[in-house]
Amino acid sequence: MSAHEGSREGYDFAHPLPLPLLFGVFVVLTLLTVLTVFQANFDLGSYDIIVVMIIATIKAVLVGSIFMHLAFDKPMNVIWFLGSFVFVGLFIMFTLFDNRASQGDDIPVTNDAVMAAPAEG
Amino acid sequence: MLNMIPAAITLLADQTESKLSLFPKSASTFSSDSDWIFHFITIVALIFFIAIVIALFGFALKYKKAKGQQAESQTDHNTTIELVWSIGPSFLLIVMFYFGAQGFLNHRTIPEGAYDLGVDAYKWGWGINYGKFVIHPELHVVAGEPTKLTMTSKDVIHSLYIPAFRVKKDIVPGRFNYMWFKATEPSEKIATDEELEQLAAKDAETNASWDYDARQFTPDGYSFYDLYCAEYCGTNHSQMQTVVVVHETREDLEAWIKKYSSRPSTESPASYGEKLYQRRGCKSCHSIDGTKLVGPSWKDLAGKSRPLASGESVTADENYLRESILNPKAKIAAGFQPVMPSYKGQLTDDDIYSLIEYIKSLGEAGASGGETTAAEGEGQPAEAAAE
Amino acid sequence: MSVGSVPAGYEVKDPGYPTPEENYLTNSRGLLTWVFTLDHKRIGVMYLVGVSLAFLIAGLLALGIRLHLFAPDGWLFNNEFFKWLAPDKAPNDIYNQVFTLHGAIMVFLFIIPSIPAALGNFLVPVMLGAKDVAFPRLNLSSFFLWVAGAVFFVMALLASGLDTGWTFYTPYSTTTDTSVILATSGAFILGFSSIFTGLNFIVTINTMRPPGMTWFRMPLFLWATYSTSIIQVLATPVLGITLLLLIAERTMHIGIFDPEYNGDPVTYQHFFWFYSHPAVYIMILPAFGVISELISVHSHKRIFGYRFIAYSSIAIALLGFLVWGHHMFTAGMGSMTTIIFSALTFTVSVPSAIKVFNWLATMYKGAITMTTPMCYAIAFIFLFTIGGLTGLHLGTLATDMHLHDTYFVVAHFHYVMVGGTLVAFLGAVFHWWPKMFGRMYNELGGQISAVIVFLGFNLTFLPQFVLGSRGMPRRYATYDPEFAGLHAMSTWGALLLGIGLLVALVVLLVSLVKGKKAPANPWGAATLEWACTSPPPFYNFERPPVVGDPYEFGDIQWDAASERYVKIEPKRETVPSEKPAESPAHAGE
Amino acid sequence: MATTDAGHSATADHSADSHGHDHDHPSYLAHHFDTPEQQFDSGKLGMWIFLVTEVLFFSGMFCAYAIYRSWRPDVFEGCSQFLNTKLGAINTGVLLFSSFTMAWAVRASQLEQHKKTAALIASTLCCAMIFLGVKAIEYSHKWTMGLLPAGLFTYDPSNPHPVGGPNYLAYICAPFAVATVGIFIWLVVSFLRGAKFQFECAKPILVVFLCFFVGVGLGTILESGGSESHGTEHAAHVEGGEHDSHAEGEHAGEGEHAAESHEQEAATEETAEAAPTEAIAGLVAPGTMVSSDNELDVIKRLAADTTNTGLQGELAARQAQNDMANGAITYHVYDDVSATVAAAEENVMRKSRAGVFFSIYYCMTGVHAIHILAGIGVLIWLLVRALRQDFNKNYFGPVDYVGLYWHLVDLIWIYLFPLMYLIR
Repeated sequence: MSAHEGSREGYDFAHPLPLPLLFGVFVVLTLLTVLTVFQANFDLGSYDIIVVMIIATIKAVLVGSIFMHLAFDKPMNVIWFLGSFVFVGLFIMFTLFDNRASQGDDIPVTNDAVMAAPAEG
Repeated sequence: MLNMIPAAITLLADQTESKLSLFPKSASTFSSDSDWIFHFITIVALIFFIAIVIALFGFALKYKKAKGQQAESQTDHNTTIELVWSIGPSFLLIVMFYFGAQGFLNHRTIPEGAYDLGVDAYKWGWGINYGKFVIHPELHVVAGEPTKLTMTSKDVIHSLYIPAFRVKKDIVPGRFNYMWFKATEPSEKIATDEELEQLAAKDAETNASWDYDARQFTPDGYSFYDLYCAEYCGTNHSQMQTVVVVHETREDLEAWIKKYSSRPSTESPASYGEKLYQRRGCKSCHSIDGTKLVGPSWKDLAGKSRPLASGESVTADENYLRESILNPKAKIAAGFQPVMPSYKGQLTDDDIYSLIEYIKSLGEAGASGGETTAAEGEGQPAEAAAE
Repeated sequence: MSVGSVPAGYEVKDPGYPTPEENYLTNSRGLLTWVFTLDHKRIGVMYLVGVSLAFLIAGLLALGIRLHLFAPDGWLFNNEFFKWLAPDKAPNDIYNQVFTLHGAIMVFLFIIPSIPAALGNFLVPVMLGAKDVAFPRLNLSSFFLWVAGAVFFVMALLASGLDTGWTFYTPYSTTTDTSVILATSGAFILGFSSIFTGLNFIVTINTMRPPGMTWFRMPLFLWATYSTSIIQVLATPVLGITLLLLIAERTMHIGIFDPEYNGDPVTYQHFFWFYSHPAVYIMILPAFGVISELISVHSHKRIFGYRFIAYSSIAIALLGFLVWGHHMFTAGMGSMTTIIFSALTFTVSVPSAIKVFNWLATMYKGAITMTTPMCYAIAFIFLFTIGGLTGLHLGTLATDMHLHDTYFVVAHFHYVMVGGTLVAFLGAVFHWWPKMFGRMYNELGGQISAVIVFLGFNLTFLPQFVLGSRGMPRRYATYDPEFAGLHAMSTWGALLLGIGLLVALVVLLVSLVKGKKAPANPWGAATLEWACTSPPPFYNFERPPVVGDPYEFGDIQWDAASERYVKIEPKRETVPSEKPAESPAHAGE
Repeated sequence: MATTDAGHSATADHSADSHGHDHDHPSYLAHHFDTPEQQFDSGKLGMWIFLVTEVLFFSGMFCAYAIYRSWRPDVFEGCSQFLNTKLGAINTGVLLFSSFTMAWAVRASQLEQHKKTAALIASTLCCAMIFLGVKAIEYSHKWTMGLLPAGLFTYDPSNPHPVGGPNYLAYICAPFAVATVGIFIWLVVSFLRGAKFQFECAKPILVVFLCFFVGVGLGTILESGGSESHGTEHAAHVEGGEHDSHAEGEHAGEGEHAAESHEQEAATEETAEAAPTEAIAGLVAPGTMVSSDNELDVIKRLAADTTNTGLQGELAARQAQNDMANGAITYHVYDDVSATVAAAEENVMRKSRAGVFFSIYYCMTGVHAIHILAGIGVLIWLLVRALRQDFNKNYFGPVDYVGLYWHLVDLIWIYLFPLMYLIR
């Protein structure tokens, strides 16, 4: 194999990441985990989910860009991976929008919240 | 300009009576809306279609060449013309969308004070709830008055579809589903009462159920509109049909309801009691074959000694049964929750008498016979209507 | 200039290498060399056989449906024979199972893999000028997953059938006692087969393009395949999880879809259609690609509006994800959601229209040869136009309230799926048949089949539009007598359609035995697959092919003497023709 | 996926390969690729697209989660209390660390540090096993309590720890124990036979499998410690984080019985104290909601809070009952679901409510655990290849692809953890 080393095209494309960078990311991730567990002790009301998701997303971005070296990757790979989240977003948003909307609409969802609007006999 | 379209198209939609029409009779306020939009889209589509087909076959004939000849032109694009045919038709789409959405919002906006009916869809039949515990498979409404249907399903998804009204709505179990319409064309009474009696007698002889399709009028002699289940629901999905009768006035309708809320003098109390059992929802909590549902089974109930939740026991005689119907919480059978609503004021004395007679008949040897009839009535709503 | 002569100043370009004696069909023998082959062409041929069998079964089921609906109270399944065959089943039950299996097999086993997997596998690498797909083993495994999925469907059929409709709507599917779990497992596995195929093509097209094959030099079929693959990898996983949750619902009652445990059936519909609407584009987009090729090649004219067609494929793939709600307009979605979905539905019709206009413009001033594939392509444009335009009635909310779940919908999607995809599939098979098997079929026979299919199809499904608008609900085993005439007409049409398909099959099979040997380029096409011999050699190209414009017909000339199309090039004195400058020297010469 | 890029390209016919190309093709380069870079790029894009399908696969469950949480926030909040935050947090840390070692392994393989690559892959595997071990504790604990998907839900707050049920933990551990013993035998046999490479493989794999039991042990310790603190201090959530950590130290050795008492306590607790407790009690205590007027008032008061859709449902059901009694149209909605009064009182336990949370919990974490298992399988294959020194700077694709997969599994957990465990 070593016979083929050298500067030929199509060889030597490895891009090792520096170890301190990897370790640094790991430390930050751990700290963020501690943070997210810690903040759960405070009742932030409806902001809670937002805070939690922001922390999770920061962690995800770190894992994605450094551990998965997306930050140094070919644009096509990045487009595909990030594109998938666009479609996940569409999927969840539309479905959730419908399910929330239909509650206020003419179809109360009766799974639990029974709105047995009785008619007059 | 947009507002002129409906008027222009409605002219076309006027021929709906003819045999060659694309649509069933137009019988609700939605029908005309839906039909002119349909015709509008069809006309637009036809214009495009005819142009495309002329081009398609025209080119195929005109530029047909023997093998080996070169094409006259190798033009590979013309951005202007491509943009024109990409963007141009979009305006027509916007018009279609606009009127479609407008029509749809009418479907969804239920007017205040609409006449309220309950619809219970089950495999495979319909129970239309007219209040006062009158439940009948046929849907009877009043012309010119908005009617609101509150629909539920016991088992799987059904869909209530009245082609003549151009309305359709799925009935999803676990949800209340609403629909409304305003019927415009009242049904006609096309059979006299004597004819109906003869037919009913004939059916009783042959043990046949009322054949709506062949007779084209209901057991009450009205012409009708079809009502289908449009969402696949199993074996007898295609038989899950009933009819819509449009009465001219509210009084007509109430008279019809009243007719079905008391026992005809010719009928035995026990058999009428069975109908009440079917129609008034007793069967959703009380079985007649001994199965334990929400409430105690009626099989072998009458005359037996019953343990109560309080630890005492009572003989299920007529008095106990009557009390349990009118004041269900007075004596609770052991092992059951006090959940039954009172039927005080909802059943006439005769109704109660009929029900008790029916319960008694279930205690005797004839119980199995009662079961069979009940099963039939469940499977074939048409039959129940015929009775 | 007379037909069939080489113009002055040009000479026939020598292909540059001798015809290999072996091709992919003959280079190794024995069943096992097929079963374990990694050659994309053989896998494509195996897929072709597989999907054809699936189509045969599902087609017979369709005939069963039509024959049962011959009379208002049902006809075929009322026969004593079926009482003997399935004594415990009512005719209605048999009908329900038959239409369910017809739908499920057609969708999952035939239409979705037909053009992408069968023809795509054969064509994508060759058209691209690559030796193989990027992951040959994954490719083979996706074929075997297809087989496994098919086996599951057969098991479901043999166990206790399936009567849920191909959509598996809850709570019907969670309560029925038929083999829902077997069938959904089958569909789950087929989903993976589809994902792997799509993944393979995306990577192949991205990384395996030879030098010179830029994105905009790719034949439009590859653009269509790429768009299809996008949908396959993005949408199919959602089907996977939906079916998995459905299986869990049936076995453990997880209460997500089943109202009995406080689940919501409408949520199931959202999940299901998030896949299944884009899946409709998995079915039709490859057909668009095929038609783009067919129209251009048989008109011998450069495709009109290449970029518009290419972009519209991608646009359809992406927009296709935004319109799934139009299957649920009457299901009880919120008003706002419904209206948004309706608006988005209209947007997706624009790119489809662009394609039709561009195909017509390609035919304009072309040199059209009315070959069998061209007949099918013209039939496609006719039928697909009807299918597309009637979609407008369904996308419009007010009319959809009336038309939803009626025969109008049935007719609409059959015009798109059968009139569109199946006709394009047949056209494609006739077009690439000489390349795949090296034999020419009887041209007249092929044309007759196209005409019969066209007539039979219209006779079957045009009446169904009227049935639908008159209010005939779909999936009815029996119907009111007023619909009888149109139903009978439709049944006769189905029989005619069946005959047409049979003729096509016979013509193709006969050609294998009696057909003339096919030249490398029987149609005078310019894409790369016609540059290698028919059938192609094992490695597709003996040397990296010279990538040219896929729609440049000017240098392809009919040579009357040898009765074949030849590639010509300007005479050059100095450069010897057997050593084109672009190709590296070849040791084998 | 990664297997497609393995060095040996088993083509049906190698003869075609033999003319002209051979000098160009190292053994690790498949025949249909021109350069290692093309092969690597293809594999990598393929892997990314596979990850895309994974993301969309999980999106279905996240969507279900979003829908049901938005419908029944109270149920989700209440049920979330049954999940042990500490176990979740530890597992998060374990996974993050494994991601780190995996990323490091990729670096090592690119630098051709063969020994280090193998060691790092092995430590990734150890973390995966610890994760599963902790998960086993979590699952078996909940199964014993009957906290199961809707259809199987049997949790009874008056008897949260029914005795005599199957020992689920043993069932989960059994296959791992069998595998561990098998590997140990393999180790011994290969040592005795002098099969050096096999011995080299068996050593780390045995360690990996033993790590599962480390995870089980860790889980057991944390479970008891966590519940103890939760039980005694359940209202004082503010101090939870700190307190938990030293409660763990203090009570590490204590048995599970301390934990058991807490559930009863919570169930019988008066509902006025702390919001989460209220939710649980309101949700699951059977006796509390039956028809006495006092209870009705409590429910009315609680239902005034719009987030309490469950209680509103309760109230609506009662309303329906009254209306029925007064002769309104009755709607025969599926009896077990809602509108009929029967459902309102018979099913206070509401498997259909709490059950859905646990359904989603099991679906999400279960499918995630299956991905971990699959990852373990692939990582073991990778470990063997790393020990065989298959990878070099032109052929490290498999390590990279498996790494990507592993990071994605981690990524999903990063979202799962707060969504499931940290609902307040």
